[in-house]
Amino acid sequence: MTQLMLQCLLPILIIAFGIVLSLLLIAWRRSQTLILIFTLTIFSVALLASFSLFVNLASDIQVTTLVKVDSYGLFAFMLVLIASIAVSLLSSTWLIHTTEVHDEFFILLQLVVLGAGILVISDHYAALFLGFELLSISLVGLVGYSRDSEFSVETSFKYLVLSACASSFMLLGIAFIYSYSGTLSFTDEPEILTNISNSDSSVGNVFFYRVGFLLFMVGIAFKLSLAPFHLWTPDVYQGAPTPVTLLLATVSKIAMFIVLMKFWFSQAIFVETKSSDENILFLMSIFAIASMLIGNTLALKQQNIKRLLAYSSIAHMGYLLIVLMVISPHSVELAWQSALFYLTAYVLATIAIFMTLQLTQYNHHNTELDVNDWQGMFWQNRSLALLIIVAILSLAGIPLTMGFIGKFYLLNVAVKAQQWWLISVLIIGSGIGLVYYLRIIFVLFSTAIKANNVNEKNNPKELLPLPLTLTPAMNFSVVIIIILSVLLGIFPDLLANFLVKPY
Amino acid sequence: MSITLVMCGLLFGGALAWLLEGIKPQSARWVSLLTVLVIGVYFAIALNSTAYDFSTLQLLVRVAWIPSFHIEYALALDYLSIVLISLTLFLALICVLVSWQEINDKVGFYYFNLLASIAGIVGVFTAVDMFLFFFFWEVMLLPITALIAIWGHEDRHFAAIKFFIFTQVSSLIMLVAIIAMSFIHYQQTGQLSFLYQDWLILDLPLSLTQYLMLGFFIAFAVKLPSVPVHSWLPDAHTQAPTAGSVLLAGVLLKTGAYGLIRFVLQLFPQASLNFAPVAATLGVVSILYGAKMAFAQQDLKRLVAYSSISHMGFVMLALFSFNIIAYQGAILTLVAHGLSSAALFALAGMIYSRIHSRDLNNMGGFWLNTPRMGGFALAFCAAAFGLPGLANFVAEFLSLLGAYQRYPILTIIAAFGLIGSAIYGMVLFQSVFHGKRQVKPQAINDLSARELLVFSSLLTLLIFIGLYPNSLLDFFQSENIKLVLNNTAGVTK
Amino acid sequence: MIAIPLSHILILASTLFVIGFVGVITRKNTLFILMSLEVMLNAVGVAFIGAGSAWQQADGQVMFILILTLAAAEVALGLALLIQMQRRFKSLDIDLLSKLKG
Amino acid sequence: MTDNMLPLMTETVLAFLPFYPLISFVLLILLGKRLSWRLAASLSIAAMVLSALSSLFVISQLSVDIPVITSHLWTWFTLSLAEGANQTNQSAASININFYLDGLSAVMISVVTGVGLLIHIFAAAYMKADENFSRFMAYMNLFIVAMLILVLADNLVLLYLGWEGVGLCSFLLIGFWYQEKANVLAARKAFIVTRIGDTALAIGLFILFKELGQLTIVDITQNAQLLWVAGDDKAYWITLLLLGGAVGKSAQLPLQTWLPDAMAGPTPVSALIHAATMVTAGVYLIARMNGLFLLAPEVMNYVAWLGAATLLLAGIAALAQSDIKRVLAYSTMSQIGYMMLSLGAGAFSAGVFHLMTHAFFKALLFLTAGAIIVALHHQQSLFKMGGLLKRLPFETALFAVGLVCLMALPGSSGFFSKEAIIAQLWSSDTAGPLLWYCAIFGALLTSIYSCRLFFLAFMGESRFEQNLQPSSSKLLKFSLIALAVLSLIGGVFANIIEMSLAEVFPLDTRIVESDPYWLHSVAIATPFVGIIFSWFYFASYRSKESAASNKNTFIASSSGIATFCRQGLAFDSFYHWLLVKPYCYLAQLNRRDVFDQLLMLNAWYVGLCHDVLKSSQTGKLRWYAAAIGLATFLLLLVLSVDVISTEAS
Repeated sequence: MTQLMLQCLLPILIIAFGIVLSLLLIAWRRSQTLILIFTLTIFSVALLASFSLFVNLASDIQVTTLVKVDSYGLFAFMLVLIASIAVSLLSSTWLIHTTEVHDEFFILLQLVVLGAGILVISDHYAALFLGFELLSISLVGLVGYSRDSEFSVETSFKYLVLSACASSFMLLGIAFIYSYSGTLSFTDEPEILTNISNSDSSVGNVFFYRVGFLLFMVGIAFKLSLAPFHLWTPDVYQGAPTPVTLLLATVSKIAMFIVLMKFWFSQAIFVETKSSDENILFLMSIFAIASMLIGNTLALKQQNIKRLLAYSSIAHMGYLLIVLMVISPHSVELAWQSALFYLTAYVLATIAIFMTLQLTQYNHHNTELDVNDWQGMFWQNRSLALLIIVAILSLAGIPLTMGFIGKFYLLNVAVKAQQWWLISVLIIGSGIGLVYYLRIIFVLFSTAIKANNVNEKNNPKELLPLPLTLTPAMNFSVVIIIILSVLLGIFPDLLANFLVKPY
Repeated sequence: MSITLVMCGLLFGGALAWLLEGIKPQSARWVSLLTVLVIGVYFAIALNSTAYDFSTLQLLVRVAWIPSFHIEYALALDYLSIVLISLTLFLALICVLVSWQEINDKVGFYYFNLLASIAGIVGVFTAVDMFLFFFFWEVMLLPITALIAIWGHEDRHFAAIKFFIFTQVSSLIMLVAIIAMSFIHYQQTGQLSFLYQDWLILDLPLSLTQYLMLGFFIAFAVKLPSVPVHSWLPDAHTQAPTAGSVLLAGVLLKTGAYGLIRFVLQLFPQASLNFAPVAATLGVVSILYGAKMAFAQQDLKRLVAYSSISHMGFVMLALFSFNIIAYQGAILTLVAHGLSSAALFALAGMIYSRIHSRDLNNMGGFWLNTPRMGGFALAFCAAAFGLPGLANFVAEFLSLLGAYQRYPILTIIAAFGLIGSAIYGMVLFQSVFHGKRQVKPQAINDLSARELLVFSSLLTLLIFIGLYPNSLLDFFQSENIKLVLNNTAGVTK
Repeated sequence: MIAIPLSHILILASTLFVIGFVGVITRKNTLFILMSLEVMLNAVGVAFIGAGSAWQQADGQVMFILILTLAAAEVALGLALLIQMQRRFKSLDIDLLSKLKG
Repeated sequence: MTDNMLPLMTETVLAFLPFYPLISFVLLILLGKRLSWRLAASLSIAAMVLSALSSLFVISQLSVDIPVITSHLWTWFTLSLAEGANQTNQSAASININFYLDGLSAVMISVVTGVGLLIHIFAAAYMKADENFSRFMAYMNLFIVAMLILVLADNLVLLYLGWEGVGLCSFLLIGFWYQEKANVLAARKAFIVTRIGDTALAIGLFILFKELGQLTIVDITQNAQLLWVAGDDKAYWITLLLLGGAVGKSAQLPLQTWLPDAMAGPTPVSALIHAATMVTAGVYLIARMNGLFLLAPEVMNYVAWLGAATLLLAGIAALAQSDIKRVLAYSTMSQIGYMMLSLGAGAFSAGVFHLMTHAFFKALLFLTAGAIIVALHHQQSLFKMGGLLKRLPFETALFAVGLVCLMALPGSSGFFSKEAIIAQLWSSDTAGPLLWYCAIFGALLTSIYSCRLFFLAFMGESRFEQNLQPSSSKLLKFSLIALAVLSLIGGVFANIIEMSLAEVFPLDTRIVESDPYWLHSVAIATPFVGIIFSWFYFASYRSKESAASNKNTFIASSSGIATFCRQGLAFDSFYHWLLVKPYCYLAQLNRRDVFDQLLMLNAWYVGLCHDVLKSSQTGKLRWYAAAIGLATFLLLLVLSVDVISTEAS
């Protein structure tokens, strides 16, 4: 364990240390503000640490066999941290209004971040497994955090049981892969290639590898809520407190996707024959196509915003899978770049929408926010409405926003890999997606009263549940997100250059 | 000569109008009127004072934009784009004027959207970096969709979504083609490039270009629109506010034709030549089908919308005839249809503002009270069915005359569109202005001075171009067009 | 020692896994679901150990230990939720938890 | 004035000739109702006078030395040609706004401006009471503009401009009283039916241009005669299409149905547009393109046959009409049939001459009928008239003059022109004896329906009980008398016209076979036969006694044949069922746009998928878990199937 290695692990260590300190802090004094500030500090420090590491990182650094720190992972971790900061800020506004004990929330949050951190740098199934479970188990706690909610038990139970199921599938998959290859590391030269003299005839059967791969993907797909393992997503999204949903939608997805990419691009060497290669690619395209179509279709007529976002996230993960279709080694960098850019756009947009959701939800005093509850927001609260519009356009992949550039990257990858089927489905999916995205935007502009009751025009109160005032800080962050989304949408190189490895 | 300035000016004017809305709603109108006027004058002056020879594409700006993809901010002009931009700016003026009294709600934001879409359209007509082109192509949709969705009629959301999805899906297909082209450039030269001029010199294998051409073609055919992907248009036109319809019919459809001319035909000469029979047939089907559908409509705006489909069929047929006469006819059709359909939509808007209905059954006998409007309406209907002396006639005549050189049978079938257009033109004019007064006995006001200004300026242009089309055609007789056509003709030999 | 072929171990593990999984989807009682999950996890453990021994590495066993911890954590959470559920619904029927849908 | 100045001046006068009425039109439209009757009338008539004087002047400049006067206004547009696309090897063809005056157009402009002027004068008086008087006069002026452009055009595109322009004016004027549904429909029908012909004409132009690279009439004729021999396929198709245009405009079979309905317009309109000028545009077109038509003898033959068929059909239909204007309308059709027949027979100048005389007397007939109708409080039914001989002697006299010309009784202008036509039929290559018989039979029909009309309207007992309101306007009378004089003495123009047209039409080089000696006598005798026959056959119409006994018997016969004839041999309903109904049905059927529905089917389908998928979100945990297992199993199958197949190979 050299000093360099320790440096590389610094962001993770900060978080881990922060958790211990937080526990001590709670023991010392239970104060929500205090723990919030502390958590934010921890995250910010970790963010700074990872940023400086990111900037100074000269090459990939293998820290033991378990983890490998590279710039992509670090960038993803920064995204995770940004999302987590957003989550902590949002949860503070929510927690004030609940009767719960708040402090553990932040501990759990930090644990989630720690899990995500381990995931994004993991280079070994064991590390992956650890990070995965750290993430899942803490999330189970968070998902059902508001005990007074009628859905808390149901949500946590669903998440717990299904997530445990999924991890079992994944573990079995890892076991199969291990039995084929003889190593648990992603990057190590597999035993199968070095130690052929193994007496066991069944060892090295490629069928094991395939089954293992499939089972492994079940676990990952569950976490990424890829169709057909998406069924839990809307229920948990809806039942969980809004900040936790944001966590689910961003942190857990980023971490899982990054680890999937790491696994994928290192496992590619396992693939011996062209036919088996196509076999697994085919499996991945099934995931991608099913997700794009099913996600968008399910969102089509959905009224509940959280469920709608759940469905739309399914579709987005489907789009994102396209980057895995890269076969030629020199396109891998493009794939990473595309994935990270797309994820950034997705995270920014998701944060924006959940932020608005949390603010308006609190204003509404109910948890079930319908699309129609945002009616006419554009005329009431322009900055917030603009935020939603930019976010939605970004999700829909319309120019002027980051989402478009993200989609442009994906299409670049797809065209390069000549995945015409995926491209067609992506186009169809985007088309379907526009229906519900535009519906949300139009609702913001709509001035008609819900029941089309024109006579009650002189009663604006019924129409407008949201003349809500934002704190300056909120306003500031709203503007920042808007500017960021549009700026990076017009000058993507500001970010893209950043993503290219400096070495 | 700065096109960027034109676009920024429009955007700035729009933003100003939006800002002023809060202070004094009325000012938004004047600000946008002034903006369009100033920009128009600037454009005219700038054109006259440049030394460029616009008979070929002149690169005006070229700045690196997204270096990682070698995407550039590159704008260029030639006569085609100049004519279309002039049309756009002129119609922008018309749009501002027709919305003068129609829009009373959120005036500032309305004008912002209007001017922003104009700016986007100007961008489309000038961008030569294909990514930039696509960028503008998409961006111009947003404000137009907003116009439909916010200030439209009863079914506006549906129409706006339909409009957006049609164009978006088709343009994504184009985006794929664009990306593929840039990769081909990469394969051939070792560098990505989205620049149109770079693409022109690529040596493309035919097997590939067929598909690439189709990618572009679909996007433009949807925008044009051509049967069978036309069906967004009637809805969008019907539901849009008047200015929106004017904008859609007058300019937006032209971007499709522009794309066909500039990109499909010139980037993929051989492929489009192979595809030409299909495209020409689509054009003919559009002509006849549009005319037939127009006849069947009860909704005034829908009728005009379908007539646009019919007219754009002429463009499609003409463009894929690879003939200089037809090519001139197509360009002239763009201008003429821009003016005449804008006028008809403005007419529909004016009628709607008077009787709050678009249903032809609720109209009739308007001549009694509104002889002036009737006179103009007659002239514009006459333009729509191609009365000689008005611009549309020369346009259609040239299109068909040229098309006949290549597709005799198709052209003869297309000529039946002339009968169809007469039928719907008559139905349109007569059911509004002839017959007994259907509804309310109270008098309907005749044209106001503002409306008179709108109509007379449109009619003057229509007549001028109709009697002296050489004023436009002279720009399109120069060598570069011959070059284009030879380019395509050369492939045949 | 007659080596048991790896494939046999994996088949055994898979069978166990399927048994556990079938338990999860057929049992209505929440407690049994948790138990079935345990079965699934242990089946994975068998597979790991078998694979580890086939490759003559310790990795499989390490993984098994990690799985054990996971199982413990999961059961702890599960039981906590079970108590909640019992309090709120006075029942352990998992099908009661189907308010969120559509 | 020096000699050099004169041609220039002539050209200038020619250039401005059609545009005086345009100025008047613009002024009338702009000022509208603000103009008093007097001002509006004088404005429009003054414009006509200017045009008429100009045409007199330019015609007077035509001579054997100067057979053609042209006047270049500006270049309309230029058609660039691909190299080698045609046989004439030029690079571009200019389509100019050029006026071209030769003998033929001289005849036409003199008819248009002369008769037009008289009708304008009549109309000024006739429409005085109408509140939209100035609009009416404006349309009339506009019509004259279009018509003059039509006949003066030096190229076919400009001709087409005039051609469409007159169609539009016809539409406007038929629908002038726009509040009546019948008028509106008649206007629409007129426009659309003629538009069908116009389309054929347009297609003809396309072919012409492709083959010759020319649209200027003179060049076309020259090139065509250079390049093609008689019977050429291209010439056949081109002329056939031109003929299509002509039959539309001239209300010949099979596009004749619009004309009777067009009578819904004010009577001056019927006189000017639907009798004297516009409907003869088809005749003019064929005469103008004679060089081309001569290259297609088959089409000439069709022209003749179409003319003959229309002639007979219209004659028969006229026999059964009850509306005085409709009788005249069918009569117009039938007379134009004569002209067509004549053109088809190669007797171009005879046809054109008949065009002119017909313009005179048919205008007279219509205008007089108009005067009568006004006097009868807008009663148009013949069966409600009767005995007008005594009550309206002036009108009767004029009408009788018109009818005499129509029947071509010796001495009248109609006699000269019609005899000239009939005389040339027998020995024509493209016509022949059979058509001669048709023409004779047509003449017989003409005299019979003329007599029937006369008896019903003017003789017998008066069946119109109210007081008459004959107009006493001097303008009206002046124009009527002028037309009557022209009708009577029109025959004297025969030689002038023959001369002036000699340059335009090829000389008749046929060896005149010895026609049977009785031809002439039969032709001359025919109208008298008809008169005598009618005298007895329609005796009841003219006798006062029988009418007095049963007043109500004079209703239109409702027998099948009579109805059939009255409806113009049921062409209307035939077309209605053949074309209009299916088109409307198709339009109705597909109002929702089948393509749209197909596309929206996708939307519906996605919606359905949404519902299906949504039902999978049951909220039941055990189902979710089972779904994971199921999906895994299925994916496993997918994988293993593939594995097996690869292993097998």
